[in-house]
Amino acid sequence: MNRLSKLIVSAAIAGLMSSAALAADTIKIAFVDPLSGPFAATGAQGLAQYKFAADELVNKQGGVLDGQMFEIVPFDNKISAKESLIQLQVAIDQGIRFIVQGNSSGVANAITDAVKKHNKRNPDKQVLFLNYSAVDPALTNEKCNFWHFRFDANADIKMDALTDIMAQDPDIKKVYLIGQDYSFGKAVASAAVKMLGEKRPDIEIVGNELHPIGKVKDFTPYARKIVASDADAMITGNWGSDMVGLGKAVIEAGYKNPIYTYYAATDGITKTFGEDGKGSLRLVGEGQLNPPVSDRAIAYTKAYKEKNPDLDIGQPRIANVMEMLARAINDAGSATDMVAVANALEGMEHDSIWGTKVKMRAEDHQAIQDVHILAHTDDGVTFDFDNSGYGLVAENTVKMASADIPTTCKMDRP
Amino acid sequence: MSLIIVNLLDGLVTGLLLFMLCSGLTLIFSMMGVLNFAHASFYMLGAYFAYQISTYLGFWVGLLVAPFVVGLAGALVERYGLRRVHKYGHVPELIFTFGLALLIEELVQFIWGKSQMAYEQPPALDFTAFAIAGNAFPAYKMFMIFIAMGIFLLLLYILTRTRIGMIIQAALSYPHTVQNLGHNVPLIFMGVFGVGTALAGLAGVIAGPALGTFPGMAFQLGSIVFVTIVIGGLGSLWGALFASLLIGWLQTFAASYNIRFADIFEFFGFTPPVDMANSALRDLWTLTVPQIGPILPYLLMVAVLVIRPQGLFGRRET
Amino acid sequence: MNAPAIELSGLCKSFGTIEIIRDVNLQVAKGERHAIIGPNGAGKSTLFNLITGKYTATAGSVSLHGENVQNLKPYQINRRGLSRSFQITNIFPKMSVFENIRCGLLWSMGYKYSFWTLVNRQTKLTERTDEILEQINMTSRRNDIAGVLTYAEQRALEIGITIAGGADIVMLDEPTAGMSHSETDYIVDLIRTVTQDKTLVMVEHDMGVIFDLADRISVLVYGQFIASDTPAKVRSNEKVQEAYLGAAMEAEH
Amino acid sequence: MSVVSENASEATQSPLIVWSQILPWIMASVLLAALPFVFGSGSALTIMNQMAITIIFALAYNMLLGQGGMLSFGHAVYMGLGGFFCVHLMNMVEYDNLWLPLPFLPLFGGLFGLMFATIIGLFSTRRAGTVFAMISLGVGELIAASSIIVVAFFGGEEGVSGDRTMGPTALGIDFASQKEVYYLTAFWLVLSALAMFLFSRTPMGRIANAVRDNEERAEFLGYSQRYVRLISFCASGFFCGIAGGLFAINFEILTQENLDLTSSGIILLITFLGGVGFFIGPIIGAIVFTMLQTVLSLYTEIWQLYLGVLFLMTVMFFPAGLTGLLAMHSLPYRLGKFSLLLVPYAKMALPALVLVLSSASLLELLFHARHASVGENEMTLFGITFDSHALTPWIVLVVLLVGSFMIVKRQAPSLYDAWQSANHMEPRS
Repeated sequence: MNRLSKLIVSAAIAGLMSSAALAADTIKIAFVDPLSGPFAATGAQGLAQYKFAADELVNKQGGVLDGQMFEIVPFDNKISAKESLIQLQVAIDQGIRFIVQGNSSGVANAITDAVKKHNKRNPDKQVLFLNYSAVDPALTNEKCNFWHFRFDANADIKMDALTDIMAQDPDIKKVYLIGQDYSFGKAVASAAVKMLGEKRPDIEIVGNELHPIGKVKDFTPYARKIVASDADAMITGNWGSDMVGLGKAVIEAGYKNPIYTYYAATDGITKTFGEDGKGSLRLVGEGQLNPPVSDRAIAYTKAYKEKNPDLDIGQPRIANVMEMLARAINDAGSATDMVAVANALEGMEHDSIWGTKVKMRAEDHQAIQDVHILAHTDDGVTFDFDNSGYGLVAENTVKMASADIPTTCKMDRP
Repeated sequence: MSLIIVNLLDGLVTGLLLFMLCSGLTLIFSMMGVLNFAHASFYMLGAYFAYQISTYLGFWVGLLVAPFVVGLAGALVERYGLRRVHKYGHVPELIFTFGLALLIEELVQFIWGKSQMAYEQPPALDFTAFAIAGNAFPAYKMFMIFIAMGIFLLLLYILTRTRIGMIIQAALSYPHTVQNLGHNVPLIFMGVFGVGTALAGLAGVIAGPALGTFPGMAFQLGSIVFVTIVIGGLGSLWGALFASLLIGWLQTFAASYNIRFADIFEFFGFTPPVDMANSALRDLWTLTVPQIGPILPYLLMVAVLVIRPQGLFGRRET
Repeated sequence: MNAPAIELSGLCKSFGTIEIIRDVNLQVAKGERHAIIGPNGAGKSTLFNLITGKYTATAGSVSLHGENVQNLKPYQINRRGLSRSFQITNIFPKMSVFENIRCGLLWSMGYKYSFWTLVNRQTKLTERTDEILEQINMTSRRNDIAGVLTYAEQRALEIGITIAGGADIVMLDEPTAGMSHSETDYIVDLIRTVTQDKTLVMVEHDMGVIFDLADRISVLVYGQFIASDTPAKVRSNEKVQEAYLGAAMEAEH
Repeated sequence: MSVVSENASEATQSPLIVWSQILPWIMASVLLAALPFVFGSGSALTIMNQMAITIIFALAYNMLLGQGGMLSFGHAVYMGLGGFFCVHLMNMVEYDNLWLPLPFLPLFGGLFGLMFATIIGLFSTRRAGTVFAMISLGVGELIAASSIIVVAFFGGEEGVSGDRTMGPTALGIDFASQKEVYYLTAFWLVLSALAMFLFSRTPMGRIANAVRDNEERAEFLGYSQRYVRLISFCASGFFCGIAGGLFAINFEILTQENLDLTSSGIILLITFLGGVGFFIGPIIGAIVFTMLQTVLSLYTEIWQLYLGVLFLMTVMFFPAGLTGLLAMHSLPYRLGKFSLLLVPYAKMALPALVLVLSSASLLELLFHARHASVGENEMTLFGITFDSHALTPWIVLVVLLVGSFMIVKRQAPSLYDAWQSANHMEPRS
């Protein structure tokens, strides 16, 4: 009997939740990313940027279509594939048709797969997946699908840009590759080997290794090897505490040359590196905050920092996601016909607030844009990170990086 | 050769740090029979408290004060939480500490947020002590070694030269008899738990700047502490020391040398699959030792438990 | 088959450097009620644990019905027809009295590890359990949780569990320890009824109980038997008087 | 109090059908069949499926912890491995023309879980207690770590995904809709739960309890404690594998998180929260936990903090779990004195509710004040929107908190007295 009543109570709550009324005057966008657990900091940063971008770039401009506003609805996926799929289902039930997600390529893979199946099985309730951060190249190559759009440069594009810049530096003779032992770490390493081999066959790869992800407490032994190898530069795809641990250990062990990274800023990382990272730490990525590209960018960033003094614009592309989605909805004339919106997004060329042109390549739904090499420093920093005085300053720029690199994507169009 | 010396030193730092956690855990387990799952959480609290104190009063005050605060927190947890659960038996006690670990992580995030804290080593120690073949050995690591050694000697002194040490030693060997000696057992329990957690806190205070201060730091270290004392033998301080150093060096050396599994397999006469990309065993063939370094302790523990369930130095059946 | 029920030859056991059992030889005939007595620390419980497979001997051998059971596990020895009780009450405190007895029956009634039959459907099992409950006078406590029984009841239950499996050798470790006189009488009667036609080996301190029950008595002092004979002869044995009985009498009165 | 002997009273006679035993199962089945007509939305079905899977997993876990007394810290691997195996089977159905109707898939997951549990159990069940717990932790960590290394089987970080609709269909059911999957899951739930329930009533199940309570005694009754533990362990592995297979069908993807220590820890938490001493304990635990995880997290970011507090409170005050709390009321009910409790409960209900809600609100307020964006001072709690930086809400909440605490404290003795008299048994005549 207890079992019965328990079931009824719980089911009643489930019903409450699913019958949540949906207002027709807003266009809801589901933000599916970690808001609790170890990666919650990154998720919270993304959410704040989305809310700000939706308000500032869309709603204050009068919204889309006949004045419909964007509303960001957060869903905590706890960086778990399973939870993401549950929350995706909840979002779809609430009538949400746009899904944004970025943290973890594993989750992105699960979502893109689920969205594909959902759209096939429920043609009347199709949804779009706007991926703003997951950079696994497969998502726009062998695993590409019509409903997925990527706004960040993928790992291969970033490596292409990075190796372009490195190839121009004659002082680099030995390179050390180290990364986390999973798909992204492996993708970075193999892309680096391949591209350096093409562009600068004379560069010697003095180390190429993977370490278990999130399990190394002390990176000193790795740092010793890197110092002992006499590398002129090192490349790592590490993020989170693996990035901090590795970076600090290497610098502490006496390494002075550049450390090229993908993710080594904000979320306390910039502050933690501080003075130590100056001169060696470099990021490859899109979006140039320093020096500011335009008054509009300055105003936007300033307004954001006023609203969120403890947060940073760590993912500048989020502004592009909002602006481009708004344009696509207007072009399509509908926020419910996903095929039309997707078709409008395909091939769209957009002038970003960050000064670059962003082209959503139609063949694979990969955004092509300028990619920068950004130095961690306190010189010439208008907008710092973590309120530390340190920030990222663009050193080099590769215009429309990898625009000519082919994709293996064979897109199935409805 | 010079790299081996550097590795030995690095491994010593890791091992001694581990020992500071293990010694407290061993004390608690020996006296109270509780495997404190939240031990690493007190280590994390140590780092966060010290960080908070250091932002106002500097590193050195944090170093002195934070372990006491952690120990006090530990004593309170014992007094108002663990003692209540004690009567239900060991499994609920273990599960209590398991829940406590979850709660502490949530509380830390609630208070300090989810980002990495900028907890830094003091400027006075921010220099290179010496360098061996280009590999710098930071002064802070020397400092860590000294502190850990100091704690070890202090523990040794207390355990072998003082009356309270005698009681504790008696409890290590004969856990049931101490109660009969007329000692205030609840007070001793509270004290031991406090001291044990304070040791963990101290480890956190000095490890925070070196290994990072973030909400995941307890989880990262949590189970490895168990593994260490299980390998060493539950209830054995010398076993804890031996296992800590063993694991410190094991992990350091495993990460330092890129031994490929393919070489090992070929040494034993296996031939690599012709079509590597499609072989079901491709992952094994491309594996290197650093990739599996951090899981070696678990492998070691399972092996030890299967062969010698009481651990390397343990006398008691668990 | 005239092999003795239990035969110990040259049995030794040391813990570290301390010898607890030193070259013990003993034969217990089928159907005999044999008591082992001795001062505290003489090694009686150790001897029990050696016979029942809890400890392995350092040297010597243990045979049951002529079969060497050295190095067998307790459960294997039990399956060869030996059952025991413990000095400290050893029952299943969270289960009902009925279930305690039933657990004692499961193996002997051939259920082994089966997970395809439901215990409640086994009429014979239930009947047999109730018979034993009747035998130990605990039918009225049938559905009570064993942990809430009185001490004497728990001891009786333990004897019930011990004999439930129908073992032909029953070993009882101080069955009356810590009991009042009336309780002791109750247990002695119980032992007498339930061990009819069985071989009984018991350790006991209460001399009354021993002289009441035992056919033969062995006296263990410092890990060695100093006498092994009928109660009357043991009582009059000078060595026993000197080494043990006198001291024991003094200590107990 | 914590463990109630399961069939003390019902073992008297054994007619073929005991309605009092069968009725709950029939009712549960009818309820499960009816639920989608009430909660038919995709997310409700997804959550119910998730619940059903967790229930099977938690019941299987409790075969170890509750029935067998073995504390495992790495039990997710058996469910995870069963799930991975099933996804691979699903892909073989899709690409290699393997003929395997989807409804049978969980069985194969179970068999794989059983196989793996047998391998591990052969050495891990040799001892109980801490040694077993630590080996389970070590094995769990090893499998979780190798799941990233051995990409061929585990698919690395992305995991392995499949498509459940590619198998042979019957009666036009291709399992594309959530509802079809729900009924499949519900069928397996009833089947597995029934099987596990009956297992506890077999000689093996009873002796597993005996070994849990007193392994030495069981050994002297002819049972090898090691085999008993091994068989329990294997049976548990089998049902974990079934849960894994259902997971594969529901989510069509398995990733590393299905194996990791967090998942293993969660199932321990669920089982203990529900109550390890009762068969329905894990069921209640799984339902409550899934609701907290999927629903509460929609409303608050600090749901894990509440979960942690709830869990610790349970361990400290109700070690028999939520079910134990309910079971405590069976004595007053049987004594016919339940009515004695109604008034004190009613008096306590409101202040207790206010106490809980106001402390939660204070936490939310604190959290909002600390972590929300500047200018976003507005927050909404229970439909009331207010400024988290103003003094009023703080004062209101503190007053509510202190006030309700005082009332609760004042009511406590009378509740305690009522409880005592409701549980007071008349001396036996």
